[in-house]
Amino acid sequence: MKNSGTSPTPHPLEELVRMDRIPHIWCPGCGTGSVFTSSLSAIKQSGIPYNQFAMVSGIGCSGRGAGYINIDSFHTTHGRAIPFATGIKMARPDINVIVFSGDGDLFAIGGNHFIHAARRNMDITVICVNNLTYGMTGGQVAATTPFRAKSATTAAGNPDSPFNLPLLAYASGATYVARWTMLHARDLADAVQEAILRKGFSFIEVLSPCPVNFGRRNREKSLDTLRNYHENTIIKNGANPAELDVDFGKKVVLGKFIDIDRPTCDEMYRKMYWPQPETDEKRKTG
Amino acid sequence: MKNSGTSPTPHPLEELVRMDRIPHIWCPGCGTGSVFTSSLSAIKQSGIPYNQFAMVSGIGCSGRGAGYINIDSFHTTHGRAIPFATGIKMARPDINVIVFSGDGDLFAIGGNHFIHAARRNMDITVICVNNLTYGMTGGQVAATTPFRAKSATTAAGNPDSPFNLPLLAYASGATYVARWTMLHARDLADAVQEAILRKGFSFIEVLSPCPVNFGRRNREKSLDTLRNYHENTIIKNGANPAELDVDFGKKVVLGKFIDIDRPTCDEMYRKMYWPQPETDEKRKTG
Amino acid sequence: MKSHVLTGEHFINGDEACAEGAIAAGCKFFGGYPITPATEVAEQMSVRLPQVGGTYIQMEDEIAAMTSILGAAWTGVKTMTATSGPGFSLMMETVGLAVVTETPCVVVNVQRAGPSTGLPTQGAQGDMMQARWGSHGDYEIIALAPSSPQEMFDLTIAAFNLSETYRTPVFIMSDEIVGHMSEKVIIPDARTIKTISRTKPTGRKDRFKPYQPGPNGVAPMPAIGDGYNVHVTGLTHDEKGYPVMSVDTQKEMMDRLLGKIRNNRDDIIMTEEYLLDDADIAVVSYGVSARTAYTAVEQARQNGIRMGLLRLITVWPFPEDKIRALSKRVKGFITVEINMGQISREVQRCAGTVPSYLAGHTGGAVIPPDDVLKIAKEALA
Amino acid sequence: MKSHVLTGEHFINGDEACAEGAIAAGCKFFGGYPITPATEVAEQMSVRLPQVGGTYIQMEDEIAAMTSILGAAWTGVKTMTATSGPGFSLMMETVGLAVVTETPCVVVNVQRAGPSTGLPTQGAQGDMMQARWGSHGDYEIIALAPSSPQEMFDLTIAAFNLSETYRTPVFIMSDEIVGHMSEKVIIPDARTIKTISRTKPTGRKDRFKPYQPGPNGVAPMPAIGDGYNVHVTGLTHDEKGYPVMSVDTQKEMMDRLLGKIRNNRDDIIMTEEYLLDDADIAVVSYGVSARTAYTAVEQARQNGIRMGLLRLITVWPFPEDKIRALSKRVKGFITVEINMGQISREVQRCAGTVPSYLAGHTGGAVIPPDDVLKIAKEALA
Amino acid sequence: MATETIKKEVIVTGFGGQGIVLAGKILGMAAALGDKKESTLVQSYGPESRGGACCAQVIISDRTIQYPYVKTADVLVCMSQSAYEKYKDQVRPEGFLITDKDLVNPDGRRDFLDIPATRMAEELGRKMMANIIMLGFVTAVTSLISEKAARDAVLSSVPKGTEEMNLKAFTKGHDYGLSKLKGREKKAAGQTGAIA
Amino acid sequence: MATETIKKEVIVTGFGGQGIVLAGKILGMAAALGDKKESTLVQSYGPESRGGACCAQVIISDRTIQYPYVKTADVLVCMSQSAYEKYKDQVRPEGFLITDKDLVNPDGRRDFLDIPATRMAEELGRKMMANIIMLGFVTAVTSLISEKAARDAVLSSVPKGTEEMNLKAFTKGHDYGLSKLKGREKKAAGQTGAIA
Amino acid sequence: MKYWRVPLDSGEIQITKGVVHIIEERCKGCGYCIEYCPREVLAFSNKFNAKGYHPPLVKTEDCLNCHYCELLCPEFAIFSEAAIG
Amino acid sequence: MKYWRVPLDSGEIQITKGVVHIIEERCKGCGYCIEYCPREVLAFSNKFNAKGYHPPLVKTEDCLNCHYCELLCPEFAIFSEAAIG
Ligand SMILES: Cc1ncc(C[n+]2csc(CCOP(=O)(O)OP(=O)(O)O)c2C)c(N)n1
Ligand SMILES: Cc1ncc(C[n+]2csc(CCOP(=O)(O)OP(=O)(O)O)c2C)c(N)n1
Ligand code: SF4
Ligand code: SF4
Ligand code: SF4
Ligand code: SF4
Ligand code: SF4
Ligand code: SF4
Ligand SMILES: [Mg+2]
Ligand SMILES: [Mg+2]
Repeated sequence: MKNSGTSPTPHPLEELVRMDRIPHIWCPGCGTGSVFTSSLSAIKQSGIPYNQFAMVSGIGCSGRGAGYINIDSFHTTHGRAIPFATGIKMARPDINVIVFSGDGDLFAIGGNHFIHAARRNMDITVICVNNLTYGMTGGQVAATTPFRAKSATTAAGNPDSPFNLPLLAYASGATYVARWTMLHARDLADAVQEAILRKGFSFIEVLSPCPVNFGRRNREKSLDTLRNYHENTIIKNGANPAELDVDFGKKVVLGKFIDIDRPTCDEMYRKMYWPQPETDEKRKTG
Repeated sequence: MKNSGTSPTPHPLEELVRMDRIPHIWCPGCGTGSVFTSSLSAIKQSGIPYNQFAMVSGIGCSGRGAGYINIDSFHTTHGRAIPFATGIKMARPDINVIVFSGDGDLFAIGGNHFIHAARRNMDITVICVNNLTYGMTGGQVAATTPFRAKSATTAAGNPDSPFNLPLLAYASGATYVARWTMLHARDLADAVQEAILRKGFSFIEVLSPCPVNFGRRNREKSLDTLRNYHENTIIKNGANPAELDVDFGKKVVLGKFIDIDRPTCDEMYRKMYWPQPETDEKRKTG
Repeated sequence: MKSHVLTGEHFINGDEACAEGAIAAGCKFFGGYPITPATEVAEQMSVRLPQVGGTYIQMEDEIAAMTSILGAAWTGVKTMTATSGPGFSLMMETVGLAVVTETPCVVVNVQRAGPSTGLPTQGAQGDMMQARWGSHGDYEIIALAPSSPQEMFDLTIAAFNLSETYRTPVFIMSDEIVGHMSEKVIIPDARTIKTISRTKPTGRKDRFKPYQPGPNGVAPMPAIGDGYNVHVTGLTHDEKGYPVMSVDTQKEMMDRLLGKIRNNRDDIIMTEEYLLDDADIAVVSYGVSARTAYTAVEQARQNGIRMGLLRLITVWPFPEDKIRALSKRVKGFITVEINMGQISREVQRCAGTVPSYLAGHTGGAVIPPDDVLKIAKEALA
Repeated sequence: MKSHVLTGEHFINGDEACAEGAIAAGCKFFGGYPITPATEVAEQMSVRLPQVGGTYIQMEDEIAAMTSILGAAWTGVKTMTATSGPGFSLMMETVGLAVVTETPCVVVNVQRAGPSTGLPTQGAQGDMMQARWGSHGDYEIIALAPSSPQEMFDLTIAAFNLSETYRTPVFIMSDEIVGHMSEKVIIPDARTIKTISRTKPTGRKDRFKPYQPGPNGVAPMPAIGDGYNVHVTGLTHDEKGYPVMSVDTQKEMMDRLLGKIRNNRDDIIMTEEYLLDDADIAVVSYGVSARTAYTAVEQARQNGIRMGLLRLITVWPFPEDKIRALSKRVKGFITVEINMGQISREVQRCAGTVPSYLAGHTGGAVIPPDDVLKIAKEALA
Repeated sequence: MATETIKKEVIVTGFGGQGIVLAGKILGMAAALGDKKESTLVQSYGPESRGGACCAQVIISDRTIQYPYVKTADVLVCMSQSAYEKYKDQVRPEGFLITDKDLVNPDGRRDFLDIPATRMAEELGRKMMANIIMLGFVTAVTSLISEKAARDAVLSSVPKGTEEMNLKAFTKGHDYGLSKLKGREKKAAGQTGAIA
Repeated sequence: MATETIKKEVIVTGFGGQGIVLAGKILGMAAALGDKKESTLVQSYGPESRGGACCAQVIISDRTIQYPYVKTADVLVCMSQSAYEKYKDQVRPEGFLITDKDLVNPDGRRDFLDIPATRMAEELGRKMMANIIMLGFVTAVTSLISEKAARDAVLSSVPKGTEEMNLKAFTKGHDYGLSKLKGREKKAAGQTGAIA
Repeated sequence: MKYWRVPLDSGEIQITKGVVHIIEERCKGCGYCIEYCPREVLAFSNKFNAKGYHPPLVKTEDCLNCHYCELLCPEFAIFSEAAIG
Repeated sequence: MKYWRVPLDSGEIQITKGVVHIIEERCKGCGYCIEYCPREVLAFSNKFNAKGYHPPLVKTEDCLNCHYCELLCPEFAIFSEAAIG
């Protein structure tokens, strides 16, 4: 007999999942679940106690992430995960704050918060599930939708060009910038872990299929998308951020692009504004 | 007798100024008036009829610009000059739309609109009066305030780092990016004229003193600031956008950094969505 | 030139009908941002506008969407956006700018159950007071409430006409149920559709004052490029459009702004009455809830209860006089609405000592007619 | 540890007093964005917070400012922001999130004359209805209206206490005049200042439900890091905090949210009465206008008119019962407020057939006492 | 049935992604545009794009329909077990229950008509046309809408390029329905084929 | 003046940037904290940071002040011509008008007291201390606040490091006021020096 | 092509022998685990789960406990453990 | 240092003779024109304008009509024209 298909022990990530909310809402073939799994795995591997984490999401399919992780988790308003996370971080610098949200959430309505948090080097980890569209509302054009791609509001193709997200992150001041696809599950988990363990604003873009609302309109089944991720990507750590456009016609560059040291917002604030040692004490009781 | 100090002919820009609103609200030594004058001069020199222009401002001292120019001009809400300009441009692509506003307006509350308009290569000219602070509300810290500089809300100095605006513009997709100071009045006028005459999203950052609310707190009289503009700047056209931090400790780099061709948002939209020649006709009567 | 109005009978949902109404009204610009359950308005406009030489642009958020339609409106075209609760909240600052700059535009709110993210796919009528009071400061607003896809079509045209007539933003306060409900929608021949466009100025350009009211209290409105060199500001301004920071100018401006709505209430307010003449109970309702109310009235009559319906097609400005008049002859008011008491408070305000009841709930579904009947029976007991 | 409360007598303006009140109440986090005439609250907090081990952060806009204080509130600290009309409008979506997630926080609106940019340096009370209805969907809110710098101090403490007691955002609806007015402010000894902090949960962590109400209808609130693994969402949620897209859950949640305010009105509502017992005319007012009203009452009495004052310290929830009770014995109500009729509509709603007048105007200055007297004379004529 | 107004109420229900709303839409459209009756369609669905519960309610009448919701249906169409469980009591005693044979396992407490619509669609190579097959079936076994109206409505509702395939699917379902009816008629002669 | 409550109303007015509000604030503070009276200060100003019209209104009383605005002042202090033009009629007949000698040219229709405060400040090398000089003058020539209260209020209102300089400015204004009063007393013996 | 992950991981992941567990009711049948298992251990089964999907089955004993399916699966429906012995 | 603009402009701007006009009532006395005139044509006057500022006066006839003061002045208070003759 082959190895059993049914499970005697629980899935190793169950301790980190609100199992009473599974199945999640993500469609069959949706990559969000994969990105989420890699992220949980990184949290587990980091060895940091779970109550020293908080996850914050905005609104969107990916934004449901916060609803499934079994740590303190916040499903906020559309686009506002980062300022919510900023509030947490500045009030409790010892908490590891992870933002898990979508491209629409973080870069359409939420773009301003992103660039400002990066500028301040806010010590949070931002994981962006980039499925090139607004999945949840049915696949309208996003700031990440490729030029000429079809969407629910660009029937004749997207007339605009998308952001190069790593470049934008870098230009805004992010001190850690990486891009993976959900297929690069282990690299992704490693990147998330690295981002958690370091200080500073860390941004990880994760390409991920939305077969239902993006793939369908662009004649791409989810396994086609994954094939793209496999065949038409190339890993170039330290690549020039200016050369990171997502264009599967050429190769899409993956890897860790930026990893620099710069004082974080909370560090500098404490340094410049809490000269008295006693205040650190106070904060704890505060 | 010396040349007369009183004026027999009107000031040559008066045709472009709502003279019934002069004196303007800008303080003695405020650079906004200088930036404004250079901009008007560029409009005049462009040779384009004045009714083919629209100026849009947000809220702030610089945002009052739209209130003084004698063309169709719009003083909108804080941070929203660019989406207002976008509406004008997309509905009337033949109008030259100039956004004249402040660093706080364009890059604090309005940052998201800026990066998206740049991404789309919206065919507008954005002139940012960067006085390193929120002048109008009394000099609070802005996203452009230098690290450690004093402000009304950072008595012990700014703990955060400012944006490198040309880099941000470039990373977002701007196709023309330049930086001058108000002292470089002629270069500035030339840049504005060039930006008006070309197609695409053009961004001109103009360093400008706010002696009252920034200078005062940082022990800098307006003539000190101008001396800085003179002595501690260096013109490097085509400089690497990543090396354009504003730090008068080192030299601040001025010049035209980016000037590339890329289809504009309205061009692409018409190309992809108005295949029928008749629609162009319709638009005119519409 | 061939008409782009889709004359004929269609079986479409309210959102789509709204978009067709906009096209029929001559809308040429839509600034959108997707949100359930209003997304279909944007999607339909993204397809239809290019066909009529118009422009659809999806902005980066609702604030930008709302702002873009103001900019576009000043080029002389009719403009629109559509959203739901969360986006409506975000638009509120810009709504104030639209009011104060007297910029015509139409804003559709396909309401879902709030507050906050709430029940995104389920209907409610919880933003009715927000429509009136959601932006800071005093102002008057026009808001229409369609009860069917056909009315989504008809009232969208009416909204554009009111907006152009009064140079003011007009809200279409729909709801998820009407927005997603499909019914037969009859689109008439384009030539029979009455559309109104803003008055353009005619006099000397150098003496023109963009806020000097015409006979109906509304100033003619030039377009960008017409050579009037207008200045437009959200600051308190005089008739020239120039900012003047004085209490007197504020009063002049506000009197004009409030007056053009208040003094034209008769033209703006649309209501429909059903069996009200002999009614003991006046049911007041609007939007999808009016369908409940209508059914309840029929059932009540079958039960021997003299109930009648006042359906508000225009919700804002609120038809105070109608309620005041009714309060002289009915024994009670029941407001049927999917919220915890919003328009019912207005009814109460105007009802004097006549009791005013609410048939409402917290949202996510329509009010069942039985609820109304039950309240009526109690009221008359 | 030395107290950081500045016990003693100060001559400071309302904005500064508000900041001192926040410090005295134990506020430890302020997310700010400058706007006239509220900027001084932020400026003062930027200086004072580091002195008490707190954090001031200036966010990129008001939406971010408001959102940041919610995030910070969930770390267990007391948080605050301050703004004026335009920023208040922008905060409205997030206010809904605060309400629904039951996140305590204090939002100060130092009102200026709107709508839109309006008269930025001049006072008004035009955002009162917005405070109640500005976010989409149904909700209840608490709003206090200070009439002096001393009350800016006192009511800021009260606002924090109410906010912590009821796990809800509380608004301080001030105005430019009170915000920029300087008067003597007495700050008592820290030990005599009553401050309330949210109840923390105690039971088993694995069985904890963050929205299971305690005796006063309010659930205990854990902090991030306490190990309760809470999930917090703006979607309709059950007591566990989990999203449940159902009409029943919506009703349960809303009943709890509305109930905790409605059922505790007696605890929340603060009013002050002056010469009301024998009054023919009840003047209703709040904030700076109450000072006009008070003066008018004195002048009226000198003129032999029996006028009394009901000053609303709590404006929301509105003290309906008080007005209803008064309507049984007065001949008329005059609401004094710097707007075109906001709270006066609420008075009218509860006044039955007793006439309700407005002594108001379009903003930019206080109401002169004479205006009130004139109306009173007309009302009694 | 002999009320003054003829009013038929239908519930179509299943998972998100099965085309439930489209089926309802075609039903309503056929009634309104083809058969010149009044009809309304309302829908309810969850936040999920796929797999959540989904329900379309159609009322067909010869006079204006005000209240658009169905309390108890004349026809209940179930395309998933969970939908069946949820709605099975919302059908009139004299009404009809129609199910996808492979996806729904009725509890047997009442009569029903079934069709393996999903399996038939898979056989056609178009799993997502199960709804159209079901529609053909419903058209055949009920008197809700006329066949011509139904076909016209299918034509104008499906994406360009897929018309033919969809009509084929419709026919499959319709044929299946007709033969099913025949079988029934045989079983219980005297009952009219049109069941609602 | 013999009303039951003693109430003094003051208007200080000039350009933005002249420190008008600070002068008002010190006045109010001196009354409230030093002289233990009730006082209120309200301000009005425009959007300009510099050069716009600016006005501070102070009421000093021995009982609670409700309505905080001044209709007609007991003391009107004008530091610019435009402010003078705007407010010149808002002073009581028996009240006093005080001006900056170089910046205001009164129309002569009433008596006034003036001091070249700006010029004196320029002489001190601190143009922005004209307001404090004016305050010293006002303290000397009116009975609004006591000198000690005024000096204490100056001390706690001005930026750290500038206390001494400001006190010096105050003294200059105060001395000027005292000598001015003396001159007046000589001219019109019998009138008390304290004018409001 | 199926083995593309192996070179990347082989340095890091010790080649051990594993047993893969499938929690069938959670599976939504995306096929990712099947397609990308470096050892082609998995295949679609014929059975339907309650949601109507075909969960994978284990067709060979070659699982090397690389956990890749575990990380990739969007549904927490599959994971591997070291084989005992 | 005063002449720093000259090299930059000298290529473009024809060296002509100019006359500079000052609209004194508009001046807010920032001194920019005075400080940065490449020919040091200007100086502060002693008189006050109505706003209380000292407008510049023309102290030499060296104006080369470079328009720089015109562009730099924030107040539209100064401009140059070609000298006639
Ligand atoms: C203020 C506001 N505007 C719009 C929406 C509607 N909305 C919900 S999710 C979403 C887009 C989400 O896109 P993305 O972040 O890319 O997530 P995805 O669904 O693609 O994972 C939008 C526009 C909303 N909830 N709130
Ligand atoms: C929504 C909103 N928030 C805040 C303000 C207050 N405000 C007015 S101007 C301004 C800052 C302007 O800064 P900037 O754009 O740099 O212009 P500057 O005054 O420095 O020229 C702010 C915050 C406002 N008017 N509206
Ligand atoms: S709609 Fe797209 S993004 Fe959303 S769950 Fe489905 S596949 Fe994923
Ligand atoms: S405050 Fe600053 S920016 Fe504003 S006008 Fe004065 S100097 Fe210029
Ligand atoms: S762990 Fe999973 S992916 Fe790796 S070999 Fe075993 S079955 Fe394949
Ligand atoms: S990856 Fe998970 S959901 Fe997909 S087929 Fe394998 S077990 Fe099923
Ligand atoms: S134009 Fe002006 S700057 Fe140039 S030389 Fe003449 S005075 Fe000097
Ligand atoms: S630049 Fe203009 S404002 Fe400044 S001193 Fe010269 S003329 Fe006066
Ligand atoms: Mg997305
Ligand atoms: Mg600025």
